[in-house]
Amino acid sequence: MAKVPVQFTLNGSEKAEFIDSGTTLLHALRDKIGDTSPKGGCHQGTCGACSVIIDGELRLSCLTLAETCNGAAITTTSGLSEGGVLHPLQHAFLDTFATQCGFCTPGMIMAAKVLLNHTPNPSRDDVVEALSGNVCRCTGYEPIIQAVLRAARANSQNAA
Amino acid sequence: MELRKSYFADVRKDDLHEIGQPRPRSDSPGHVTGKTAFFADRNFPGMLHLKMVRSPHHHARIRSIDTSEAEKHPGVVKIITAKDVPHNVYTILILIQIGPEDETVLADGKVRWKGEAVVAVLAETERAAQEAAAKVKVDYEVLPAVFDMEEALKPGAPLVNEFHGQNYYLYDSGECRKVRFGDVEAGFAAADHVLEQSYQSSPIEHAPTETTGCVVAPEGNDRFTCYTNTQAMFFTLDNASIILQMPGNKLHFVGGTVGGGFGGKVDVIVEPIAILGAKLTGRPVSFIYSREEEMQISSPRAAEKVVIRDGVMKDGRIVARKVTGYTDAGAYSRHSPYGAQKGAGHYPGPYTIPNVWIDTYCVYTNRTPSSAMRGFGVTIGDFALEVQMDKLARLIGMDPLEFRFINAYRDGDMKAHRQPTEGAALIECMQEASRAANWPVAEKFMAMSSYVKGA
Amino acid sequence: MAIRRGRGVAAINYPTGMNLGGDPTQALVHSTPTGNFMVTLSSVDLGQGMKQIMAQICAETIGVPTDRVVVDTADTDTGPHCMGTFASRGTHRAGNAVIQAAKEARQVMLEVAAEELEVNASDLETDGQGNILVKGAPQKSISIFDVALSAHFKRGRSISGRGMFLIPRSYPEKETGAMKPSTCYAHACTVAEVEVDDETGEVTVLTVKNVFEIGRALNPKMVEQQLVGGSWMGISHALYETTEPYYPNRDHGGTDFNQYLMPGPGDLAETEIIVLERPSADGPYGAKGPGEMCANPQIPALANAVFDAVGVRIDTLPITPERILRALRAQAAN
Amino acid sequence: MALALQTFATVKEANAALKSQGTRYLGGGTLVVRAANEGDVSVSSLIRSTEPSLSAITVTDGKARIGASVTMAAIGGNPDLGFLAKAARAVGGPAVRNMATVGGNLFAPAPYGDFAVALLALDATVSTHDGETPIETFLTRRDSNRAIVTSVAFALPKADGFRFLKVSRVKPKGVSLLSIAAVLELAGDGAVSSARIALGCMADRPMRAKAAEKALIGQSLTKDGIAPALAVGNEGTSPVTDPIASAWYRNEVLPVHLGRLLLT
Repeated sequence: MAKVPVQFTLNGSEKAEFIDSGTTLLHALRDKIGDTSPKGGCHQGTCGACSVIIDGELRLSCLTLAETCNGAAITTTSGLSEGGVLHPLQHAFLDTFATQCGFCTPGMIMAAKVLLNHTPNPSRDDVVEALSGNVCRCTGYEPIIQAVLRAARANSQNAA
Repeated sequence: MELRKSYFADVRKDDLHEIGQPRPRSDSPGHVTGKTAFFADRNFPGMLHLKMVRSPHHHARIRSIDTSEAEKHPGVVKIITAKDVPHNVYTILILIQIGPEDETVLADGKVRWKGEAVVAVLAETERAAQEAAAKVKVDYEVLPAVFDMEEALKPGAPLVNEFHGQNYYLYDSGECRKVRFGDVEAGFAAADHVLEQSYQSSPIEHAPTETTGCVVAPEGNDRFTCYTNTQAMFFTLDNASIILQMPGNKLHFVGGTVGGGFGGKVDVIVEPIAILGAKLTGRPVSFIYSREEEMQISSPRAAEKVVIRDGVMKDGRIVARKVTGYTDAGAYSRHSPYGAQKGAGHYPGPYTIPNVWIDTYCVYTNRTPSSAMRGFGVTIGDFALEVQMDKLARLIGMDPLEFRFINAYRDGDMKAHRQPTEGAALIECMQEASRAANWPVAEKFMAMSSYVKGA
Repeated sequence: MAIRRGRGVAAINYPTGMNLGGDPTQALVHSTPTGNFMVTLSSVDLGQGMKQIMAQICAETIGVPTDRVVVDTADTDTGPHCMGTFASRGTHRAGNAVIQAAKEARQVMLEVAAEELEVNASDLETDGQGNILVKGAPQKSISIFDVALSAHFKRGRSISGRGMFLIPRSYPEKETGAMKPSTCYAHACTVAEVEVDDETGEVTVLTVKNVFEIGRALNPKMVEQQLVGGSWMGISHALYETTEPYYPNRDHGGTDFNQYLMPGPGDLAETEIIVLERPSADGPYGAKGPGEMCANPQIPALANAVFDAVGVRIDTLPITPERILRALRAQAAN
Repeated sequence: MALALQTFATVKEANAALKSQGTRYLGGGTLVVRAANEGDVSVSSLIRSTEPSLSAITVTDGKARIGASVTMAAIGGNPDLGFLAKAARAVGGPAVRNMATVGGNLFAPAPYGDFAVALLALDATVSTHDGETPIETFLTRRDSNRAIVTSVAFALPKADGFRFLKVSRVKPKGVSLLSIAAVLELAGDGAVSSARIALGCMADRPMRAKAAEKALIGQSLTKDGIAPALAVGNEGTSPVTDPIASAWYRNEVLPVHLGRLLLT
């Protein structure tokens, strides 16, 4: 099978791989590069567990072909904490007990991260909209919504 | 959430160090950093991907299976059919002596539901396995199917499962699990009103965000490690051991970190065939349900039909309750015979009723086998019971909440299945709900207690 | 168009355990050389928090802070048998097994401490902070760190314990159905308030007020997780979910999260949770299983609320706008 | 055949490649990559073009042209297309909107394709290499279409002339139970002088509610004025039955939702 090269930055570090053409970014990240933080919950684009940030935009890595990401800057949940220090969003998820099984969590955090990048002081409706492509089956969503609002408050307090 | 410590304070110790404390969860940091290792996060060099060829028919005889084209497909390593499975007919609850074995691991001669596993294809890539699966030719003779429980129970209905010989599970008590308490007919005769109503549910999927699956790796010493999201490690290991006719000491199961279960990951479906694949090829094997498989192939919560006949007095006392419950097991038993009889033990609900008659049936139809789910054997019964309670209250012109107080069980009350009530707290829950929802009830009900002196 | 409001109530109980199959779970507990404790199980954490709860139970029983306990589950090479995580049995059954194992380990720990302190083991108590004290003379103490070192390197004792909790199988009596299907029962009462659009049959759940009696909230925040998520699932079951929308017709089953319907983050009812605790006689620190029953009472409460709002009974789940609209049409025709 | 992606700088080259068997055009991936993931092995080669015009939005002289690769997010954020934001944001969650394209939406089967409903009400034209086709015609023939859609174009509606409603079971982002888009022009006396109404999920692809459109002409947007339109709102519909709703239910509630949209 013909291999094609892909090269992008993942959480700030350069990655270059030869992959099968047609490989999804989700598979490339998980199976080739070893970043298993994006989860494969449906491979249909209906659950959001595979969400990653590509050049600042939230994307579904299960529906994105890796070779279309050449030159892109990709962020995943595994790259969010720096130097072992949790990102405020990660802290907020802990504080509000927003994780149960944890399978949807990385995707939720990605969706929330993009929201806060663009809308540092979101309303509840903004948060609901931002999370609307991500499915959680355990929590009933409320603790996750609270986590994002809490992280936003923490950010604005830090900024002030 | 609020803890109402005023209730039951006399029987509770609130001075513990760790119990009752809102400690942070030790697993959450792994979740928020994406570091938690779920089974599918394990990747092995040379891992094969298993895809299942499934029945397109609800009920059909298999005339022939031709895998020759699929075997030649590039990337295909192994194709498994029924003849390759050492003990192909099994049932999960055989471990607790609930038989008969009634389900094929891979269909042998017949399929009994649309989506039933027929042929397993193992290939180097998912894509190659999908392509080869499309080349497996199965010649079916389509048979009449039955989907409606009432139809299935009628004489002359298509027989769903030959291992049972009839379209219901045969308990030691006969065609249903029975509970008999008091004289229900006398109760109806004495009642001021009799109300019979029928309730129905549809199958419900657990829909965990992580689909059912496993990754199996040969250890190189004739043992196989199975990374799985089963909800029951030894249940799965021991059943796999039976199906594969492989000593249990050859199997090593690693799990315990599951992306949601809700009862949906107790069916021992993916592990045996994946281990067999690893054994036959000597290579790691991954078998992970697609989302479509999770939604339509994995067992749902059974559809149930519940018929309730109640005798009630004008003063609010329920004097007789007869419940007939039907659990739609689909084509195979899985856990359904257990769920149906668990239902028999749950009726007539948290109420003290002197005359009770319960029959619960486990019925076979040509649909996806159902199994356990959160509230197994109880959830749909509670729906039926509590809507019935509302109807009864309105029938006699009584407040629905007060009506429940009148009938609520208390410590020491004998239940229909002949266990005395212990640790009751229904009354206190209703009292608190009355306050929280601003739904006032008479003072005498607010003064009630589940405690009964001497009970 | 009219938006009509209604409310409904439901009260339920829920059994813990699968007694009708026989219900065993085992646990092993041992200390490390420096006085941390390892709980070994084969029980499965589905996300409900089994690992954390077992750590708290072990810690309470031994008398150390929870962060000194590590739970190793579920590996069949190391973990002793557990039936599995279902039937609301995880906390109850495994918790009891952990208590038994932890008590045995604690006893050895106290015996070693007694030898070090030259007192009787029965005169010792733990302070929950990692120390063992002489009752009534707390200045005389030894850390569990030092006790474990002593046990391992000086006294040759294994601070460990075995736990087994078995509910023997109950066989239902054939004719009467006499049986013991479970051990203890959790309880709940829910009042739900809805709005129903009588032109479309659409239901909006305004509030659910849930009162749950769960024996003992071992970790209140984790109990809240279960109860809030369960309440959401109950609403979901009542109004949205099925794999066969036209049951018993087998067609049109959803195959993805778009077509398998569940309430989204914009559909959340205002949810109130109140917890009562009547400790169960046989539960670990009085706990009952809260994880399953919490999703049950919302279903009939909502069905009753819909009736209260628009006067039609939907006795078939899920209570879809279509079923409501059909019933409203039939009501209007009569 | 394994799946492979071929990228071409021009639409012309991509169109040539699409002539081969087993090929399909890759837009945002929400349809074709999903199909491949789900085991559709009929497609072995995905074709795409990176021609810049495919990603362009131009709004001039009261006319808009949107490249086929423009995403729902790009439309939702474009100030010149503010009236369309609601329709663009009706598609999927944020991640899907960053991927789903205008071109792809034209091919999305019910219950998807909400944006195409809006385009149908706008009476858009669909461009391919061999010219422009009215969207209504294009949708009818979309199953046999092999040419890459390059853009859609439409005249901007008058201020407040565009209305859009998506009805969904799940909020805020469920798939459609039905969707309705309307472009209305009112005369000075408030009477409707022109109306185009498009429906989603009322057939296997977006359709016009022509009887309702006709019945609206000359009427005011009042309860009584729209009654004749609502009475014929279902003419020609053959709604899908799916897990969201049955055809019966969709037909029953279409007039209700159409009425609500018209009276807003």
